[in-house]
Amino acid sequence: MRIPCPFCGSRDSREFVHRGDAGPARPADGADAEAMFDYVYQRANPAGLIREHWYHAQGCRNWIVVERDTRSHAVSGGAWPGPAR
Amino acid sequence: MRYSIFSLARQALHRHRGWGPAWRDAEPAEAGYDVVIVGGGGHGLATAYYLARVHGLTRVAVIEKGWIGGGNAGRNTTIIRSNYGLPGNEPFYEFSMKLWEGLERELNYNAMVSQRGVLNLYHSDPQRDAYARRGNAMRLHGADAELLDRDGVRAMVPFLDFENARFPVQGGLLQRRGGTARHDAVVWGYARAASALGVDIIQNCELTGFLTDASGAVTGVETTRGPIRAGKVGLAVAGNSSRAVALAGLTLPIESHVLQAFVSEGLKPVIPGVVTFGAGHFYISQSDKGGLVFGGDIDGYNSYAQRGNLPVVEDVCEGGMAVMPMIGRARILRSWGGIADMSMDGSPIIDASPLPGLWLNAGWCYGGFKATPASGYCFAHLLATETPHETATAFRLDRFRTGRLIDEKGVGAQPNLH
Amino acid sequence: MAEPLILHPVDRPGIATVMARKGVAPGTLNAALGLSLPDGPGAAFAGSRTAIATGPGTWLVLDDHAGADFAGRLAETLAGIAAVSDQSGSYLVHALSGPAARALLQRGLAIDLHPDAFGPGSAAISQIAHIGAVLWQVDDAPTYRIAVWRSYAESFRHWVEVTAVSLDEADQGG
Amino acid sequence: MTRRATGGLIDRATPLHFTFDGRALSGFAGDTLASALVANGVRLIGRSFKYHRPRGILTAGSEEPNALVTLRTGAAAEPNTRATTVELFDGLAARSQNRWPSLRFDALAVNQLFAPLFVAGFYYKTFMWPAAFWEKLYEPLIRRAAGLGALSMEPDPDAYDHAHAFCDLLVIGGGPAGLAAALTAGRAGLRVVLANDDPRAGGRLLAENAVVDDVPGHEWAGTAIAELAGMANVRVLARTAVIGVYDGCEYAAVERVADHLPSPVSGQPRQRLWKIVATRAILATGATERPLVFGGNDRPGVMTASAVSTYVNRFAALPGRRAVVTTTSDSGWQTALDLVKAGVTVVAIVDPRRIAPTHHAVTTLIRSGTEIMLGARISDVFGSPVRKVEVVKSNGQVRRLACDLVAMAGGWNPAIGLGGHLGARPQWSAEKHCFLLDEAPPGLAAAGAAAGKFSLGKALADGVAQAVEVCAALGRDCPPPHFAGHDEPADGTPFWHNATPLAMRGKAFVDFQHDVTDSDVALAAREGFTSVEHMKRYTTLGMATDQGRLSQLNGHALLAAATGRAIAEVGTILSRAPWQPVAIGVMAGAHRGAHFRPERRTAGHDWAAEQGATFVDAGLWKRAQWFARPGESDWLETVNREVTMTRQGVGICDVSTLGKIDLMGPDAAVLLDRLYINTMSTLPIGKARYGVMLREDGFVMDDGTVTRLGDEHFYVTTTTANAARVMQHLDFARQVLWPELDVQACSVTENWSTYAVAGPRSRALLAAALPGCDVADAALPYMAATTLRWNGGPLRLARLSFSGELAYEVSVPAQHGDVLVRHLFATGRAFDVVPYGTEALGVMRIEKGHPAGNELNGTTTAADLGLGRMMSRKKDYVGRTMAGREGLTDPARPALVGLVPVDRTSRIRAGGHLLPPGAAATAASDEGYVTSAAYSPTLGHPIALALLANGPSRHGEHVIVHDPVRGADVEAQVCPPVFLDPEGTRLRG
Repeated sequence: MRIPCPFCGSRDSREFVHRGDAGPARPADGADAEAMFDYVYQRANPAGLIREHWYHAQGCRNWIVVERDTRSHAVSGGAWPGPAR
Repeated sequence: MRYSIFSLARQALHRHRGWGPAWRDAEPAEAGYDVVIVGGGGHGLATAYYLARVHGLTRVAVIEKGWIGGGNAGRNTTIIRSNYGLPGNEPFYEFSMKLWEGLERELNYNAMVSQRGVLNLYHSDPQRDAYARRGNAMRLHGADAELLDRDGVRAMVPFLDFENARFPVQGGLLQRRGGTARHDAVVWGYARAASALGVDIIQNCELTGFLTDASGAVTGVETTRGPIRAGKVGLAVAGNSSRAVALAGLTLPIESHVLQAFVSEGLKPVIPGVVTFGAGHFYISQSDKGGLVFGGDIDGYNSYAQRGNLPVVEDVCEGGMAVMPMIGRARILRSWGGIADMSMDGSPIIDASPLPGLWLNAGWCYGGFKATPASGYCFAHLLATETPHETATAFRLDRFRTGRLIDEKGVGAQPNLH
Repeated sequence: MAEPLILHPVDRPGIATVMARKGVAPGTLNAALGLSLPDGPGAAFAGSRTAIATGPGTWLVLDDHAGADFAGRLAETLAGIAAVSDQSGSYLVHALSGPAARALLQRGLAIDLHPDAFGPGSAAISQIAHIGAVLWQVDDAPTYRIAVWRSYAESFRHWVEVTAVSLDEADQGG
Repeated sequence: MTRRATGGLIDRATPLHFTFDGRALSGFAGDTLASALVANGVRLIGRSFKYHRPRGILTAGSEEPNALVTLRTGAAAEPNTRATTVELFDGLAARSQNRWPSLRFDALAVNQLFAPLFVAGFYYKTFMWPAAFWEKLYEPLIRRAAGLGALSMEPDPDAYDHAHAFCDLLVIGGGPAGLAAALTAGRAGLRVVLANDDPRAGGRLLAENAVVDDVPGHEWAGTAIAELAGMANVRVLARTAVIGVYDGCEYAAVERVADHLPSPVSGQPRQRLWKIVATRAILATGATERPLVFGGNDRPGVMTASAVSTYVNRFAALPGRRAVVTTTSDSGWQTALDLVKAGVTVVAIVDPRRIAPTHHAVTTLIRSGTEIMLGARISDVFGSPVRKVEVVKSNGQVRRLACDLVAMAGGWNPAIGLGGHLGARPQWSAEKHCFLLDEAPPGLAAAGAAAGKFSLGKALADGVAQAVEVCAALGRDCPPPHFAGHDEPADGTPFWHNATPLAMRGKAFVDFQHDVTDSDVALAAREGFTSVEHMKRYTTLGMATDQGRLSQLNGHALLAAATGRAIAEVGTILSRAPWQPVAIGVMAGAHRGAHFRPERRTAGHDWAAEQGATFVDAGLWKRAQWFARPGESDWLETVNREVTMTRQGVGICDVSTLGKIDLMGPDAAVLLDRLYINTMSTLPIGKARYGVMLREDGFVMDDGTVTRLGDEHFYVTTTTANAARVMQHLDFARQVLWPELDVQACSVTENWSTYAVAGPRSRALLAAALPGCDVADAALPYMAATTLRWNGGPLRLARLSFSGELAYEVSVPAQHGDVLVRHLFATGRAFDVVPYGTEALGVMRIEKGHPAGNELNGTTTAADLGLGRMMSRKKDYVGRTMAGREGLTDPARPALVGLVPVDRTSRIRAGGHLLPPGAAATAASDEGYVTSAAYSPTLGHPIALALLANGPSRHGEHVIVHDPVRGADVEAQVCPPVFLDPEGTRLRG
């Protein structure tokens, strides 16, 4: 599998660490335990498109967001997390 | 017809024309069922069998989207063991081991349960101590465990790389009662025995939704073969747990990951039992047909594709060559991938769901095969009595909320690390 | 005919990681560094100095003739616009050149080194034989420079030696 | 000898000698082992899997199920090697397998007598009583009888390597379609890789008397491959089989670098794994001929027709003198013609079709005396090797024909296995009577026979067309070349089964290697195994080394017939990687033995080695474990000495492997406060603080120190084991969680060589070693840090203590690490300094009750480790909320305590469980476990750290350390985890 790193370009997936669902945002300071429970444990696991965090550990050491189809492994895009830098 | 050498011989005289189907290929019953189990794998069929045999429930159906045993039950490396360290896990897996030990007589089906031992190699002092801790826990739970030193390992598996290894073998944790079982036979054996007790096995019947009543309680399933009413619905769909509960609007603390496995061409017997490498990702056994059956780590990304990628193939083979370089000229014949429902602490869930009428058997990660008998037994117990079986009390869904986790590896809520 | 493969360590007295402060454009650093920093993956050369882009807003800056405390002096120069970490001890830099250099690297590197895809001034951070490596191309010989973490240097050298022996005629042309 | 006097693509000038089962034989360069055996008249090659039936050569390709041999000898022995794929080399030694005592007389052939019992799935129905007999009797018997070849049990003596390639177009297969495609794309300037399994390009052109562009096909192929080899933009990989398709257009291919040689050239690998990333790929793997299912179809002397043609034409080897050809496809007639031309008597051609093809072969065959039997079929074969066949003619008349060769042509299966690797199911083509790729992996398209274009002319044209399409897609101008090939008749009508009643004939095999017969398929269907997957698993059909390439479709057609379904409805089974069996060694490549993983060495490694250090693995790092001195009897004596000398004088330990991170920027302090449970923003410049960070789920992730080097510069250390994980966590925090923070971070683990200098005389040593540096307590108190110049670079000095002694950590850039350690020891000689290793380090930290790896095991909370007080209540930090869950705050959780054996001579071992005295050794009594244990030379007795339920409230109580896997129980007293100097007077000294 090739992962499109927004900085390094298309790279072998073995350079990356996968973290999973990039959807949920960490609850703000003071949020209740239930919100944090959802953030930590209730992560999306769709059969289809998912936006997920990958870490280019053996490359530019950046976290990126990759859009991928979990049924076909087809990767449709790599981007920086959050607002554009 | 009862299976035995005598019936086999009798049939041989008649060119085996007398054998009927091993199980009835049933149609959904209009009247519905007391319990519908979703998932015709080992766990689902075992659940149905024990519902019928132990609890006397015979209005039971198992629905399967494809052919029974086509998911993880037919895509694993057939290892059975009860070498767990934590009190939430060990009684359950030891119960499973005891059920394996009597399974063939119970089912009248030879599932080739073969207790040739499971040996986990260790390569460092801390790893030795961790295995000692685990072995001691196993002994406290009545299971067998032995801690071997290097010489003890050498006596068992002299062909390991003891001289030139990057991470030399120091010893191993051995469970002699561990071993393998013929995975397909387990499925067929449970199917045949359940069918004989009146359970309906309905293949090519995919879950598409849930029937609910006004209160939101689940009263049956929608399927590709129409609605089927049920007093209770039990899910035993392994890697597809998240997809199944999503039909009811639920989310589980589970991610689906692909685990690859490999088999070599047939070879004369060399590997005595199961051997796992402790300084890399590699485990191996040898089937009765002679194939080296081996695997390693999960690919590490969410997947429903039932196949993996090259990095893991290389990683597994590197592990194999590191620990037993005499397999270098053996050829890989075939690989496959199964979808493991990796839970957030690496341990399973056998519990009620938040929806009345819907019950869960999920989160088996990549170790569900060895659990098959006890998983069926305990899920049947839960479905029939609505109380957890005594060996499965820790497998609660709410443990992620309460923090009463069962994390054998201690890696936390990152499923691909378990 | 040129030697098919030459590998030698490069003495690099000065190596530092330069990380732009948030919101600081790469060009802002050019004057202070005395070279034009690549804004994407790549290498820039100026005199004794080389800058390799290792990520957005991050460069590995090497200087053949840096005096003592290269990183400390860079930090002063770049105060307020970039953070600087001394990496003089972190890397051993190897020069690899010759017609077979490309073939050798492709034994371990999953990055396309074909001249159409990777030429002088190209750079990449990747791994070779389980060893993290920063690699850039210097000229068309081709000559590559490869920086690996110091602790891995023995294993890297071993891999290069074993692999170099395994090269065959088809590999000589790169 | 059955070698033809002339012809063939063998080099008669290069004779080669080889042995089969010890018998000396000879062949020529260009032969395969199989062709050489054919040429030597060897017809019995192996024994089958279950019935141990005698078997010969069935095919001429990698799909061969019968002619499996053990190639080479000693450690280089390769079991299950297909004789059809082995290039002959001088000195080759091959042995038959799965037979005892000899190939000709195999004792286990007795299994055939039990064949009525040994039907599909028989073992599921028996061997259940008595229970203990399975492992003791039945299973060992089955295991011994099963398997095929045997491993040598010696380490693989050869090397393997890996290589990467990138291209616009990967052409898989060097037959006519593949060559046409590669030429087209190569001339258009695309970067092309052509992977050809065969050592020689041409595919079917080598086996057939075909003509392309008015020259013999093999000559055309030779010219084509020479042209390709001359193109700078084309890489030709001969002897290279593509074995897997993976995501991202990645293809795995295995090049057999040295398999055709007696042994690899020195330094060269035996095989190489190519990992090819190809924008597009053309699957030009041709087609595999189907056997026909009739009684005795497995007997030595029965071959596929295409194999017969291959042996006759390519290798000039005659597999028989009197042949019967049975065919359902036009190509079988061509084989008959090839035989006649080679001087073989073709007794009859038996074609179940009622109309002869419009083939130029027909007249020649009639003229040569061949009996044309249309509408007929073979019902049985006799002899081993073949002596005669029984034919049922269209009028029902039964004829027996004497012959020594049966060529069978059952039609063609496109070799599309690779196309299914990403999960796409092939679709049945009613027109072509085969499965074809409907959808293929992204970027891949089939061409030629693999796409059902079976005639030579169509295959060549299709290769061009597919390459033109690729060029167009990649924006490359491409004038399509034309390669002229004959469109020979290529029709066929499948004839799946000769339904002669079983009683009238011998077994009819569907899967040859696994001995699956037509009646096994029927039995499986009767027993309800009607899914193709169930049938495969129940009968083992398609699980042999050809992965069903020969057997599957015949089996599925039989299943369809037995269950009254169409083949399209029954479907087929997906091929899975590897497409051909591939050695485990080549997939592992160079990373084996001592080089399984790289080694990491600290800058002080060589110095430590000179001091006689024993090294231990810590992840990839090599760390000095201890430094034995002459006369010391065991490691414990050494470690005790190192501890004692450090505690009484001064010792130095290399701690360079700790993870180190530079954290800089205006918001660095803010970030640290969010990552650590305690507050770091209040840390003054020049001061260090111990810190603990949690995972977001509330459990401890790691611990370490944070030193503030400047207002906006912090230096963070982690444990050796967690260095990478913490860096990743920190990057996640600053890049994903709080990207608004202005923080820069990078790992400097490698940059700093760090030595712990510990013991009461450490200050004096450093004062001497670093003249001009004020190391007095007032200038550098406990937890203070400073930077000075040394040896032309920076030197960081921090007053930190893991040992509990007055201690410092001295760091310099790693290029000076070796110099520094030598300097410290040279200076330290006057202070009787001792080097100490990780073992002594561990003893001292246990004496001080510091948690380390065994306690930071991912299941402990800060409170479990006695660090609950550090958890700030004034700020949010990662893990705070989840750490408040009831399961993590339960006071009954096992928490850190010390243990001392009641009998001070008893040893406590880590991993022992804790039970109340007198309690039964059951899980119900389990109260915790020992995490770390050591002998304390300082205290003169063993000590241990443990996690014990309600531990902190139980100091003074006794527990039993239960360790049945290693020995007897030990009674121990619970105590605080800090065994030494709990007030910290020493470290503040």
